[in-house]
Amino acid sequence: MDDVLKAMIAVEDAKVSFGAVRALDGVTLRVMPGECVGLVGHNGAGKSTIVSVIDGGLTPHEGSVASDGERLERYGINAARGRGVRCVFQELSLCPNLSIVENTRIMHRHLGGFGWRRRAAKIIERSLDAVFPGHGIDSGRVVGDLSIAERQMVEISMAFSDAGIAPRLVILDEPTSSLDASLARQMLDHVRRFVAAGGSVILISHILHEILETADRIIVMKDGRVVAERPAQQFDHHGLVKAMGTVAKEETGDRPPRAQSEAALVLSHQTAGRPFTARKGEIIGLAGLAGHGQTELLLALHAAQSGNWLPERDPLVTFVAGDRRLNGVFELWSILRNFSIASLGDLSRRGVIVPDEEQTKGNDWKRRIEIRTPDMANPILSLSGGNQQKVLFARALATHAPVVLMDDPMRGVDVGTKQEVYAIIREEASRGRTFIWYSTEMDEVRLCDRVYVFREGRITAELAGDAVSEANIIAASFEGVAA
Amino acid sequence: MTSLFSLFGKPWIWSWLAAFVVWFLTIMVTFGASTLGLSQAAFTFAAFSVIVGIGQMFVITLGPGNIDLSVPATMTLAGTVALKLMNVENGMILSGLLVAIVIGLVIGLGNYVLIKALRIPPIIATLSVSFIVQSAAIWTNRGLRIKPPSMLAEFTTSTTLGVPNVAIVALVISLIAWFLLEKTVYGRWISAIGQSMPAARMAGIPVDGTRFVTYLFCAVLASIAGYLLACFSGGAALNMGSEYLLTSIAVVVIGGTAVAGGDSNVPGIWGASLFMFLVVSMLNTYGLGAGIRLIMTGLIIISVIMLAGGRRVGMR
Amino acid sequence: DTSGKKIALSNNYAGNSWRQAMLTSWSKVTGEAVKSGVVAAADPFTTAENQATEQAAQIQNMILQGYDAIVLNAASPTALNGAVKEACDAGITVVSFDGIVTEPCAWRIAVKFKEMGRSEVEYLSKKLPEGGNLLEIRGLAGVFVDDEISAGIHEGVKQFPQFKIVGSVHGDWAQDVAQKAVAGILPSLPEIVGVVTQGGDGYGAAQAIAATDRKMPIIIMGNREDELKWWKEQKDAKGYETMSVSIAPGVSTLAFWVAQQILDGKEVKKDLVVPFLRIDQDNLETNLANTQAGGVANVEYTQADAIKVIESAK
Amino acid sequence: MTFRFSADAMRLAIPALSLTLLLASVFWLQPRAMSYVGLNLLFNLAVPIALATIAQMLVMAVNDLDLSMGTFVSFVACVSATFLRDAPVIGILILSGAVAAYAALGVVIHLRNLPSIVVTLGMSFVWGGLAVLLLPAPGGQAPDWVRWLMTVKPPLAPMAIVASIVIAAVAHLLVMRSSLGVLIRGIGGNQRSVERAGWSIVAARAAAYGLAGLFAVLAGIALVGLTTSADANIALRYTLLSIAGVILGGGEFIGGRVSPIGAVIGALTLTLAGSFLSFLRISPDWQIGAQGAILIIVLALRLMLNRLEKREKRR
Ligand SMILES: Nc1ncnc2c1ncn2[C@@H]1O[C@H](COP(=O)(O)OP(=O)(O)OP(=O)(O)O)[C@@H](O)[C@H]1O
Ligand SMILES: Nc1ncnc2c1ncn2[C@@H]1O[C@H](COP(=O)(O)OP(=O)(O)OP(=O)(O)O)[C@@H](O)[C@H]1O
Ligand SMILES: [Mg+2]
Ligand SMILES: [Mg+2]
Repeated sequence: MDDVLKAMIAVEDAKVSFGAVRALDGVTLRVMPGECVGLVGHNGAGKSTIVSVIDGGLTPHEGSVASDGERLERYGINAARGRGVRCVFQELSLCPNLSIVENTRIMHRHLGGFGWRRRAAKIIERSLDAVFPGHGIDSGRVVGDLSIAERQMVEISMAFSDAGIAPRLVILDEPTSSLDASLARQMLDHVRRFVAAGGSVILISHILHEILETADRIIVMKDGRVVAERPAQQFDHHGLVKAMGTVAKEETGDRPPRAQSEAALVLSHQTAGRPFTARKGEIIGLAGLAGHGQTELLLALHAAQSGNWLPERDPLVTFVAGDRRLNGVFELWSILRNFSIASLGDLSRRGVIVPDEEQTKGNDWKRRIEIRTPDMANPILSLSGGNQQKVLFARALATHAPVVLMDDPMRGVDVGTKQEVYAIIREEASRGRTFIWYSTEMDEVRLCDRVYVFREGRITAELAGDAVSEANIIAASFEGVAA
Repeated sequence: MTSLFSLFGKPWIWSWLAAFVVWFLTIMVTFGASTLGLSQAAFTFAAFSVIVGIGQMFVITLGPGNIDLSVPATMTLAGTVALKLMNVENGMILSGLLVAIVIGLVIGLGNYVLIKALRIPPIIATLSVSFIVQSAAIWTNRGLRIKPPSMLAEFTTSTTLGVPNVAIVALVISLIAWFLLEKTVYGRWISAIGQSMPAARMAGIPVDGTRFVTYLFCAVLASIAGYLLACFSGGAALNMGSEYLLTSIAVVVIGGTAVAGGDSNVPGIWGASLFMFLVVSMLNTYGLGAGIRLIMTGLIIISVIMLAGGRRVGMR
Repeated sequence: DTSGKKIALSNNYAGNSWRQAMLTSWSKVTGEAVKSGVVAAADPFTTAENQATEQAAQIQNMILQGYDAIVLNAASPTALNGAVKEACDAGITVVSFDGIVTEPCAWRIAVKFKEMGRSEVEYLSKKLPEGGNLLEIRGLAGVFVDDEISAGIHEGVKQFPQFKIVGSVHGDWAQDVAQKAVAGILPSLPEIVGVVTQGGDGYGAAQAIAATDRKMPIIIMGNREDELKWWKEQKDAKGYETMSVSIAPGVSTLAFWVAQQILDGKEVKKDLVVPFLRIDQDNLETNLANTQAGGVANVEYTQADAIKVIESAK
Repeated sequence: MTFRFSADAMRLAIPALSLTLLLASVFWLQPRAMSYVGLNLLFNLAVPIALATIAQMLVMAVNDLDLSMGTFVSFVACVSATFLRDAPVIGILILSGAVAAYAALGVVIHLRNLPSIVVTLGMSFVWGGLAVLLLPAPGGQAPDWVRWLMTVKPPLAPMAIVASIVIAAVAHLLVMRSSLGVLIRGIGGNQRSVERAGWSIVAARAAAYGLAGLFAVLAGIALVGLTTSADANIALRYTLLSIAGVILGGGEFIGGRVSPIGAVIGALTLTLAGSFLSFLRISPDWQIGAQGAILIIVLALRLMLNRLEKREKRR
């Protein structure tokens, strides 16, 4: 109880769901003054969600937030900021059309009044100098003109800047994803200084050594729950990974060793790094840290193989989207129409759709991939996320395109369904289909015959057969990163 | 009961309901004596709005920002050139129609070339094209009103079994449009593009080809409407299409087609076209002035969008 | 001597046959005047859109271009006053016609639009002494000419109270719009004996009425060739009688000569009146024969005509 | 530190360059324009257009589009030529009400997530109807102080130039320098992050629309000052002119990338383009088409320069 009184922020038993997705399933978390808490967990574990709860952007459906021993009833963004809570979000959250100074103005609501520009410039420059000495960023520049790394530096400095209300808790959600090693070092050093001066930090990162050496205490999340919480010294790299549940899981689906090299080449592509090739019947994995060029390669492969002007009778590639909202579902349509859109060529005669064939094929796949709906005519949005994803799978598999591109397609798909889909993929591959599969999940990558590892937009390694292992992939992903 | 309820879920029902109410209010002035006359007139004039409205609907279905402002100029040019070419000879009727269609194709091509090659927003691209087309219409015959061939004039102004011939033409075009939208691959494609262009690309739809064909289709429908209207009103005038700029957009919006794209419906266009004609007739019948008429039109458009829309992220 | 003078025509709209005829007359008459050295130049300018703001800019450009006189068909009787004043201040002669301006420094060649409207009702009172119901077709809402003619018509109805206006629609001076508006209101109207119009809309009304089984009322026409032709057909078939009245597009040439006379140093009154061009049952054929197919009945003026008009105003 | 063009400076350089080019060719065609009176004549009708362009720009800054600008300015002109002269108090009340209506539109569009294009299309009928009710026939008269303001002859530079500079300066201060301006542009740039910083988006959008209404009101008053009287259709063209002006001035439809100085330059360019065309003495038949051609040419130029800018950035 003592802890609660002293805690800079204390979240009790927070529950948050987005529709059917339980993003947080009763999370209790405390951050003390003068402490850096490391937060780790697999993709979709709920890390960003708990961040939103702490920074006031999201009100938990159950549970409470307390600060300095006082339970906060009407906790919102402004209350959080008033208490000195600052956040660096996972995705870029500066206004690209504004200058750095103007962004500073947006971030600090109370900075107004005559001469704010001068003051804002001073504030952000002081902070930039403190966090990244020798940064060389002119505060008058427009954010859109900055490189990704510079933007991230500005965002981090923005969070540590002091415009009247001093920052007391700074939340860093994957802050180093675009920084090189020396800049990351500078930032982590600043975190230590900030903590030493009595501030609190929550540090989220998939780069485990950063967490291990910077955090005082490490919290491991899995599926919306906290599964482990210990002082940092009690963890080592292996222990952390184990706690995250990645290794502990049993070997899913043994990959029968297959000789592939003699199969016909179906696709090749020149990239910045090693050349990319795909053979008939192969399952090819694209691995590496998220956002290092895997999706771009898939988009490029798709663009190179599909026409924009004329309909193609026999497309070579088909695509399973991972970002359902952006380039997956057609929200106004029924499940059936969402399913059939990519294979209309086969379901029509002279451009006229044959409804019976569409219906039959739809029901066929509904059964085959177990889309849980009473009627394929229901709107697509009536399905749970996982089921929507199954429809996208069915859409791609129902075409006769020999190559299937998959852009991290298992987001939000539950374990049972995953196993079903894995089985289908293996079966289709054995019939000669090629799968090119970007995944952020190690289990899935290990299902592949061959894996390309990406770093900073280029292919840095190619692993095949038994070399496809977690250790090798991680090693290749971090190649060139000084620890 | 449930079928009645589901009827109210249809986006087009509101325009039909509104048209019916206005129709009823208008015929009640003469205690029903004007029923036949008013209905015939309504279907006759709605026909033109329906034809241009369908073209505009296809374009709007393509998604946020897609709109064709060259419709009025296209109507004028097609009408002027076709009538000049036919020169009151019945034998030239088909050639006239063909020329009108070719004009539509050329203008549609121009529109899409500007949109695609210069990346100009459709609203500005089609506006620029419309200025040039308008000049071309002036240049071709300096506004002289040439009469349509007698057979064509006769056809456009008479009725078959009490139904105006132009309404029959519009009905046929509507059926074709409905068939295209509901039954063909092309219809699926434009709807998909309107809902999400990236998703449509990833689903393997030839996005540029589809959009191009749609702009062509809109311009061709506008030119056919211009051809018919010129024959119906006894000659092409240089200001012939100007009315149809706002009308073509308004009937689409009031008809329940989503302005954010992806969702279109043909029956709504009819309801809205009838409504737009009848509301003017009603306000004229009740002796209300132009000012009130305009204000009511505006308020109706806003109310319809408030009733029907507001659920999806709109076009900004 | 005006052989060194330059005259410009500022026109706000080219989108109908009347304006096109006006421009054609202008080119024809001034072309000859330029060739024979009466004036140095007579250039026509039309704005892209029918907007007073654009025309004001156009007039300002003409000031810069150094024209000695501007002949003006104005988009608005008042909204150009600012630009016209500037032209006057720059020593430029401004002659407005058809769409006249109220700025006192400009000359006005006015058509008595009010009288035109009134005369329509007067004509009807002669043809139909016992009176009856009338349908009024108006022009474009918010425009000066529309208001004037309509006021004249209402004045006429007051003068001949046996008539009653039972319906009024806006036809925007366009056949197709008039046709649509008339067709919409017609079913709800009682029997009508006459249609009073503003020009450019009579044929549309006739088409709309012909589509019903009503008896054809007397439709006042507006001198368009298609109207006259229809009238002729009806006249030959069943002795249909009406009259047609409008302002002749050639009035632009009168304005040109007036401007030339002013530049020549003649004393000219600021307000001149031109008669509207009226076609009656007996001179229908001659007028029709003189009218270009698809055009408007027209009169072009000579320098002598202009001098006569100027003299008679004194 | 090396000097380098920021995107903002580039955005401004392109329109300024095209204005200079156009002005040079106008001077060449018509040397008389190169004088105090000449400049005033060339540019004074650009003043209301510039104000309307700023209004449109404010709406575009929050990623919306106003299709009722022209009818609204016409309506304001009608009010100014009638009430504002005869009963100033009522006139001011009506105009304040109109500005409030604009702010309310912003709120409704945001709260109900409506497409701004359709709502403002509807409003264009409403404003047009009100204008026709107010002035069924052209007429009214500009208040004397407005007339004085628009015909004043300041020393050194003509009114049109001084007014353009003042408008550009005020709008620049408001949109580019003030906190409110930053907030409004921030919404266009990244609404989510502005929201996360604790701002009320609804209030900011209402402010953007309200300010747009205010500038549009000023445009109407300025217009009446130049024309001396009003009619219901007087400014219909301003809708498209204002959009084109913003685009020409380097603004963009989305992303909150706008430039007030550029917008004023854009308005001046459009006005000058009209004069240029009339000095060229194009055949009357093609005078309308030439306007379309000029729009296309200028936008094509913009695309070319954008490409250059991108290449510059990649280096
Ligand atoms: N706005 C939202 N709507 C619906 N579902 C959401 C939303 N935001 C998050 N989720 C879901 O909530 C779960 C937790 O997401 P969260 O972003 O917290 O994960 P995370 O731990 O930050 O993952 P990552 O490491 O990939 O950033 C995920 O399943 C995600 O899909
Ligand atoms: N808005 C809705 N309208 C109609 N039916 C719905 C809606 N939301 C969910 N359902 C239905 O309720 C059922 C259960 O949905 P739920 O999202 O819990 O799926 P689930 O069993 O958890 O599957 P998944 O593994 O995909 O998450 C499904 O059949 C779904 O179609
Ligand atoms: Mg579920
Ligand atoms: Mg996250």
